[in-house]
Amino acid sequence: MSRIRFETGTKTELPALEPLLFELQQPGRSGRHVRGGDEADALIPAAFRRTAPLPLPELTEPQVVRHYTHLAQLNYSVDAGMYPLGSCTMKYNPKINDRAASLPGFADIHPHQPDETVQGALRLVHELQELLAGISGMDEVTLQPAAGAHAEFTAILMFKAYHAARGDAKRRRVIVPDSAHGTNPASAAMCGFDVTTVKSDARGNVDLDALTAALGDDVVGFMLTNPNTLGLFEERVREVCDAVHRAGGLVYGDGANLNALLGVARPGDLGFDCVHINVHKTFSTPHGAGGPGAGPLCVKKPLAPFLPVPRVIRDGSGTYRRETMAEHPNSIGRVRSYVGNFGVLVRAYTYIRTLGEEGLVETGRDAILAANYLLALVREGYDVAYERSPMHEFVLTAAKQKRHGANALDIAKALIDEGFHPPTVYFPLVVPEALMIEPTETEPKETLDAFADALLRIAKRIETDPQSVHDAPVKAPLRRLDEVAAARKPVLRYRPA
Amino acid sequence: MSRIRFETGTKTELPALEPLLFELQQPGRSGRHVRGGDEADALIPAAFRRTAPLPLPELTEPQVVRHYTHLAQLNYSVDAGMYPLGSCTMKYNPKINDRAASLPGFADIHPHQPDETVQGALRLVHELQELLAGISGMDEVTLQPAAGAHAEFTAILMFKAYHAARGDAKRRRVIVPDSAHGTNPASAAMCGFDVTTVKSDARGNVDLDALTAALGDDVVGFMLTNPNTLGLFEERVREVCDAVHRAGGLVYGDGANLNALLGVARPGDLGFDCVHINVHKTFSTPHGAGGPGAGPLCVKKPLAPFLPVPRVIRDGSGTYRRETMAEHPNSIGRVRSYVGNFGVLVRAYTYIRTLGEEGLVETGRDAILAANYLLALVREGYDVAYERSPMHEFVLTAAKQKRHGANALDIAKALIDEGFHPPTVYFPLVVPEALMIEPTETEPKETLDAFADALLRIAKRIETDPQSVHDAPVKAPLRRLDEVAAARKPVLRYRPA
Amino acid sequence: MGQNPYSPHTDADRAAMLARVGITSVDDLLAAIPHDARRPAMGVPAGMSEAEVQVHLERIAALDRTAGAGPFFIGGPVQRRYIPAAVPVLALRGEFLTAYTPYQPEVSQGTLQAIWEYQSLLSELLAMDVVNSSMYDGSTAVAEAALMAVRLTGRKRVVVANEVFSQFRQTLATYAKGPELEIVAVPSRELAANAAGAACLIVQHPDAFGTLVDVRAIAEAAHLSGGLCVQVTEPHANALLEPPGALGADIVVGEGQPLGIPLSFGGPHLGIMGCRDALVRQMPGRIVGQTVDSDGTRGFVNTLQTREQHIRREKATSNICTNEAIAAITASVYLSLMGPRSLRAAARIGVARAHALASRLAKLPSVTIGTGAPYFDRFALRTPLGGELRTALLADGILVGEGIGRHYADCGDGVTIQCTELTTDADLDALVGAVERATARHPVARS
Amino acid sequence: MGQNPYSPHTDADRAAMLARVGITSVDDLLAAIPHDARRPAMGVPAGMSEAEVQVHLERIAALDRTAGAGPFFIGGPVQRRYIPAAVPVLALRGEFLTAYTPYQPEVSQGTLQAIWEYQSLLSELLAMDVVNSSMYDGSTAVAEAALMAVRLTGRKRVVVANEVFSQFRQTLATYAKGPELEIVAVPSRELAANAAGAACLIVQHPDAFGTLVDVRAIAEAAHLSGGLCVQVTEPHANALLEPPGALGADIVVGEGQPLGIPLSFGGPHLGIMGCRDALVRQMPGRIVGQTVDSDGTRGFVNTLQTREQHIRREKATSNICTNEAIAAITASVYLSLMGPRSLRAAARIGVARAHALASRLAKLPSVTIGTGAPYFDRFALRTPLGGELRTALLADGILVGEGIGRHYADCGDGVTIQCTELTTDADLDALVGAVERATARHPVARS
Ligand SMILES: Cc1ncc(COP(=O)(O)O)c(C=O)c1O
Ligand SMILES: Cc1ncc(COP(=O)(O)O)c(C=O)c1O
Repeated sequence: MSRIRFETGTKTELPALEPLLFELQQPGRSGRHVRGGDEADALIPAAFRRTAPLPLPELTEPQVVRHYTHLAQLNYSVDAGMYPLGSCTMKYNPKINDRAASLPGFADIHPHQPDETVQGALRLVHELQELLAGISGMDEVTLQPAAGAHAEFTAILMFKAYHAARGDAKRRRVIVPDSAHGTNPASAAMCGFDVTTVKSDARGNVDLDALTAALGDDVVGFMLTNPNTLGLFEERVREVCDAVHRAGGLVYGDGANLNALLGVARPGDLGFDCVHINVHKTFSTPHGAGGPGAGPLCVKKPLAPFLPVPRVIRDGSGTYRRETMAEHPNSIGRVRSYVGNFGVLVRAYTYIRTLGEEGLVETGRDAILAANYLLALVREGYDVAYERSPMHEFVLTAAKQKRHGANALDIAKALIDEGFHPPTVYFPLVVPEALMIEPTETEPKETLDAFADALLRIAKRIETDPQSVHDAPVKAPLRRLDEVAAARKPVLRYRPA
Repeated sequence: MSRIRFETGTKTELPALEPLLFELQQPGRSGRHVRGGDEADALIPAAFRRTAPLPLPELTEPQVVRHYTHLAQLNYSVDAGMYPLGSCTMKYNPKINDRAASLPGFADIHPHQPDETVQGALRLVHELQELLAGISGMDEVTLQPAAGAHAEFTAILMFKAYHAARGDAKRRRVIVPDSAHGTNPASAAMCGFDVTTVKSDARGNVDLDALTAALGDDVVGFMLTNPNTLGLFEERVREVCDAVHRAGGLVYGDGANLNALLGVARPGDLGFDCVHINVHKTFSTPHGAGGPGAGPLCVKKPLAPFLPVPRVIRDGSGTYRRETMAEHPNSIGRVRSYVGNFGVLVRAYTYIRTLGEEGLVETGRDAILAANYLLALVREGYDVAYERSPMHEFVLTAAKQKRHGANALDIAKALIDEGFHPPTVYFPLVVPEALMIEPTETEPKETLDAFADALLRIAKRIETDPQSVHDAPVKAPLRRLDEVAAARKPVLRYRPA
Repeated sequence: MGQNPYSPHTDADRAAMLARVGITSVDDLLAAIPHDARRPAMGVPAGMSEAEVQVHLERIAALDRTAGAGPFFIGGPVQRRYIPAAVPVLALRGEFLTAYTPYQPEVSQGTLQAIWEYQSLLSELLAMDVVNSSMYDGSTAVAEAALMAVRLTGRKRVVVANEVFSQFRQTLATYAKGPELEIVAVPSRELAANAAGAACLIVQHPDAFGTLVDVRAIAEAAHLSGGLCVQVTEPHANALLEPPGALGADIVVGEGQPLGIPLSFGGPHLGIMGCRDALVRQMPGRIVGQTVDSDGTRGFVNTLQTREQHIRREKATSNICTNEAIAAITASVYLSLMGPRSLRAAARIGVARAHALASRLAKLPSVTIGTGAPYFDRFALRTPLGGELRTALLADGILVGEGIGRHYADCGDGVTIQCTELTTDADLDALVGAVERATARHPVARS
Repeated sequence: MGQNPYSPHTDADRAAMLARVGITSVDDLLAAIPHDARRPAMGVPAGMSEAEVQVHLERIAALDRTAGAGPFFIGGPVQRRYIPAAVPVLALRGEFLTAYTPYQPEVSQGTLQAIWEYQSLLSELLAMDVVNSSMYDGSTAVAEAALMAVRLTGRKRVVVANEVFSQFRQTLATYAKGPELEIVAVPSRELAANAAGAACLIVQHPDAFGTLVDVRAIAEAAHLSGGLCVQVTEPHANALLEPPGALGADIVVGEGQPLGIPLSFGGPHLGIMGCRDALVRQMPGRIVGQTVDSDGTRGFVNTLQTREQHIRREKATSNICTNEAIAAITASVYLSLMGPRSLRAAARIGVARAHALASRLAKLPSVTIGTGAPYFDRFALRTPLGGELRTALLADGILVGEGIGRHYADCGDGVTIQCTELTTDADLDALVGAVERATARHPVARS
């Protein structure tokens, strides 16, 4: 990352790290990536032709290359450093995964090709379904959802179909804990359901009494993250699931934290009816600056008839096929085009096959050990939200620091100056001034030590000179940004001055 | 580029931008890129087995990725900014060239494969030979030399063979102008010849009288760069060549500056007997932080029998073949393994076919225009070494600035702080305090303007506050380095403390 | 252990860490896990070396017939187009690819500026006020557009054209099950007549069969009845055709894959979604906005986040969190490299090839092309073989689009033929020859 | 104009630039060029778009049979080995690939540290004091080593083993023509006996046929007679075999391509060259050294430059300027990823496969393997077909090494068989079967 400008001589409207494409461009410039087809214009009736200007920037390839080279260098990334965002599992993204996804046999096949021409891709999809069933302890798997939230939506819609198929139309409520990720209630709402929130107890578990009180015959189901967003294993998970089941509801497993459970315990063995997997967390696929991910949904048998189509199956002769509504009349239908974020799934498959059973076991345990170790190092400087051994991540509260006049955001920004990406802050909502830290299993011990030192140094600074962290970051490409101004008068695109 | 550290928690022996691989490593760490083969140890007789330790660093892939990501960001590169090194033609390196070179049909073929299995590669080589013959105005071409200097050596050895074949054994001297690149005399010396240097005249040309005086029947040949290293077209090039030829010598063309001649004039039409081409300059192949390049050598008919083997030819049936000494008994032999730096040659071929005849013509003219334009902008601040219109590059002298107490090196370092890579300095040797500037045709006008502004700003600063540039650079990853200490007590590798 | 090749921990590291935690085994941390659920067998085969896994995957990949391996006329939402060499080199740099959502803008300006530029580029291309930073794919963008229209109008009836890509319509149908919307499917030409009471009319132009559609009339009808016009578009068409913003569309959606993103068997791709300024607070998805830092330097941040799930939870405009950011960055790199010139050329070549091909095919006996209406770069090819033509052509190594009858109601049968700038003359020759042979063999055709 | 797609200049730019220069045409700047030589026709075909050129090159490349397309036993100096996926991703980053020689160390620390680390890694691998930052390839490294020995000893006689790779020997012979050295070629076993008066003895271990050679004895003989020992090595062998520095070699050279660099039909590759500390001032090529900047921060610079042409001109140790820096960086990335474990594994698998294969082949009638001496990961395969076996196997789609008789004096005839970690069981089966068939067909073999 850099504050050093590579000078291009471009005038910018405001002082800037890097000009905009629109500032770099000049009419008349262009490369020659594609040319020809001039005869086409006459083939398009005048009434349809574009009359609006097409003010795309006109640039040469050298300019474009420099622009994105400069922009890239302004980013923090896993490839460059520790990225301990809680709930995000920013582990290392192996390069072999990317190479596998770019093999022509995977990257250059069209989803409309007939099954007989894509047997390799279908085989990979099918094998991955089986691997994920084994890892999650579930019976059947769809790889369609594009992300965790998409899987939540898919599952809750399947819950709806499941109840409907039983002739049970009165269920309109989905219950979520107060520590739940925002996607959980949002997904429930997208399925047309009301959301009831139940609080956590003093140990960071779901408050079983509150849950029991909330349950009833209008409940579709309960969405539970385990380990939850506090990094804590739900101590009475079976009782929780049983309670929901007794009320006729289904239990959704939010698998965002599956990294902690690899080889440790399977959601399918704990009482969940289904669980999603964020392969962009647990299975090392790159987050892509926000996406894509993939959110395979693993379900128990009773839910299987409702899985979305197309479903990839292997027939008796060993041939792979995509089956549609015709073969699966109870399916909720398609939740997107095609079989899933295939390029991401290839990466996840590659990772799972590389690690193998024992590697996955080691992963879960190392992730847990790293979090507990880091917590042991930093607890002398910070208050811990819940006094329990965490799984793969833990949540500190900067309540103590707040009293000195520095909050979680200040600590985050001060970490930037120490050479680290900050952890997740202000989530989960149940913890005031939350700092949610997930080191993952791929950070070396000395890096964990250095991160802890940095956090402790910051805690010390706050005790003696709380103001100093308000100025942070000073070593990043930019100082703190004015988010209020951005939202008050949104500038959401370039418009020529 | 950056002074911002990504913290890894690694201890370094000295304060450092980035730890060494050897500091990052820890015994017992490792990836699993390849495994197995344990049965091999028993197959190697004990007397041959390695007993020396093998202290290669033990690292995980994540650590390696971060290390090189950090290192990369410490570099200035053409992908990031203007790189106006005179004599180096740091034009943009198109990405399509790299992709072409990595096509499996080019990257995954072995040089020992039989001709019939590499007809594509041989066709490309043969076509490139013909293209370069046409571009240079020569008759035959070898693509073997790995770089310009290698081509010089190849050619001078061919000169030797040529004279020997004529039974003329007395020729032992190669003449070079005082402005010649260091490789020219060095290449002559490697061929066992003495070197005579002739001075340049007041217009920056070869001093024809001095040359004539130096010529004689012991002269192997004359090595001439045109445009020369002052960026000037040799005004009496034909007379120069004629004089050498009259003395029975041959004229070597150093084609490092061919970019200026594209579509402007061909060495083969000017009197040269051969010319090399630095495809890593003229034909846009990346310099690779120092290499590889490729130095095709284009020759006139009389020199053809002496070209190195293997030679790639196309037979009557349209089949391509590599011919060896058996077919070319007068060849000087092999100057390296195989047909050349093929991966580099694929890039050059791609570039030439992309630009086409008209694109090459435009290139030469744009390169010349850019240099003249830039010179026009900066001349108010600097003295020009020779008062003539340059071709594609020009040489300033910081003599004036020197009187204020700042030298060419100071100016170079001050340019770094302005966001530019410095030009070549202290070359050619005939110009005191030389600043040799080659903008190339791929820098936009606004970048040329900004570069000129920066140079002029520095000139102003030197007039008023010459000391200020002694501190430069202050914005680069490092301040000035102690080169004297490096040479006095060389530390050429890691040794554990 | 040493089973996970990406783990840095030596046994000594682990021992030191355990000691610091004050335990002797990770098991000591797992007391909360039900006994019978501990240490499950997962049934995953033993791990491999990288070299082994590479060989394994190469073998699986070799079972697929790549698009580039022979004549290829499949298209629709996902198109085989030329991807400039610089696109992956730049967009897939580790600094972009391995970053998270830019929650910390000071160290994420690369991502944020690139995505803001994506929003800007797409806004220009579509002549729309604002474009968000991506949806999962074209199909979910269509579905979310319908939900957005429902929120904006308070109506629960959505009218969609039959000629919208079948995957998009089917996804819409699934999403409609949540809020229990009424989805009415009609031919494009009947959309306007069905505007009454509709939250939106969803029209695709060019439609699934390449046909050009009069969007203006449909938008007017929607607006007259107080509804919105949602236009499904595809990127390259906008280089030559009047863009959605100029046709009266209120919301524009589409599949962005043709903008430099590999086919990848259908994903990850790029859901494009844009709307008029006035509607932006109901738009789903992340949006990047411009601002300044405390030194006054320009910078970018995620903005209008009160629409999003992490702030508004069940009241959010959508549940979307992880999106397709790297695809948006890829599309930006693609568009900045192509510029208006190469983009137009790519679009034009597809159009020109499609028309050249269609006119050759039309000369064959018992072959019908399209509907007679003007079309863009693909068309419906109807023969007596119907959708079965696909199988016949596959035997000749030629891939053509999906059978129409199977996927589209009231559109007849046949196959869709897509041309792009990668369609070659040899491909055209191959297809014309093969269609001639296939129809000649067919009894109905011969009679 | 707009003919060069990488040129940023619009006609308006050009006009403004011309005006500033004070001319109306670039021709005004070209007065010095002889009239009849101006504006030559070059015969280059018209330019193409990137999409066109890509298709054009794909077609040419498709004419080649790739190494990965079937059983492959070619090797020698250039070896088909597994390249970890991270190698090109890191080494070919634009910041490395498009930088020049690090003349300005303040803005080139990425290159300089990476190359210094290369020097260090290779020094460790070879147990040599110092390794330079690269030569063109293995062959020129051998030739330059001989020249270096000549400079160091003042002798003009160079003795080289017949079993040194033929390309290396032939290049040496060419280079010897400059200073008119006497090159004496003898079998390895006779090197020691020919030490008298020699500047150096050049031995390869393992040799061209994989045979292990007693380098110690040869080095001793060289030293006794006041000459130097030059060992030709190959990278992977050093993971298992005693390295040159421990065997008494004074100069070590070799081809570095197996360290993560693609085959690329023979180049660009990597010339490895190292020597003892005492000899470094006669070593050719660039060398990076460690130092500090004015703040005391560690940094790296090109050093000992007084050996080089740009300073010493005709007195330089070599004419080399542009070298193979990116290949050296690639090798560093490769070695740091592989580490000692994977490097040893790769070497071991080659050895194990070669021996497994040899013992199967040896069971065939009329097949001879090697010389009886121990060998590493390749061996000479001799049959009654001699070098012609190569052609016979090609018909079965199997590629094996060059015919020995054609390239090596006094080594008999046959072909060389190389195994690496990419050689599969199926490859072994294919070769054994094909050799059996080929020899059975052959009249001499049958008799
Ligand atoms: C606990 C939890 N649930 C759900 C999600 C949503 O997953 P996605 O971003 O893949 O949609 C996340 C993502 O951050 C999460 O942390
Ligand atoms: C004028 C001149 N001649 C020769 C050379 C040597 O070429 P190479 O570095 O390709 O060996 C150079 C390289 O800088 C040069 O500028």
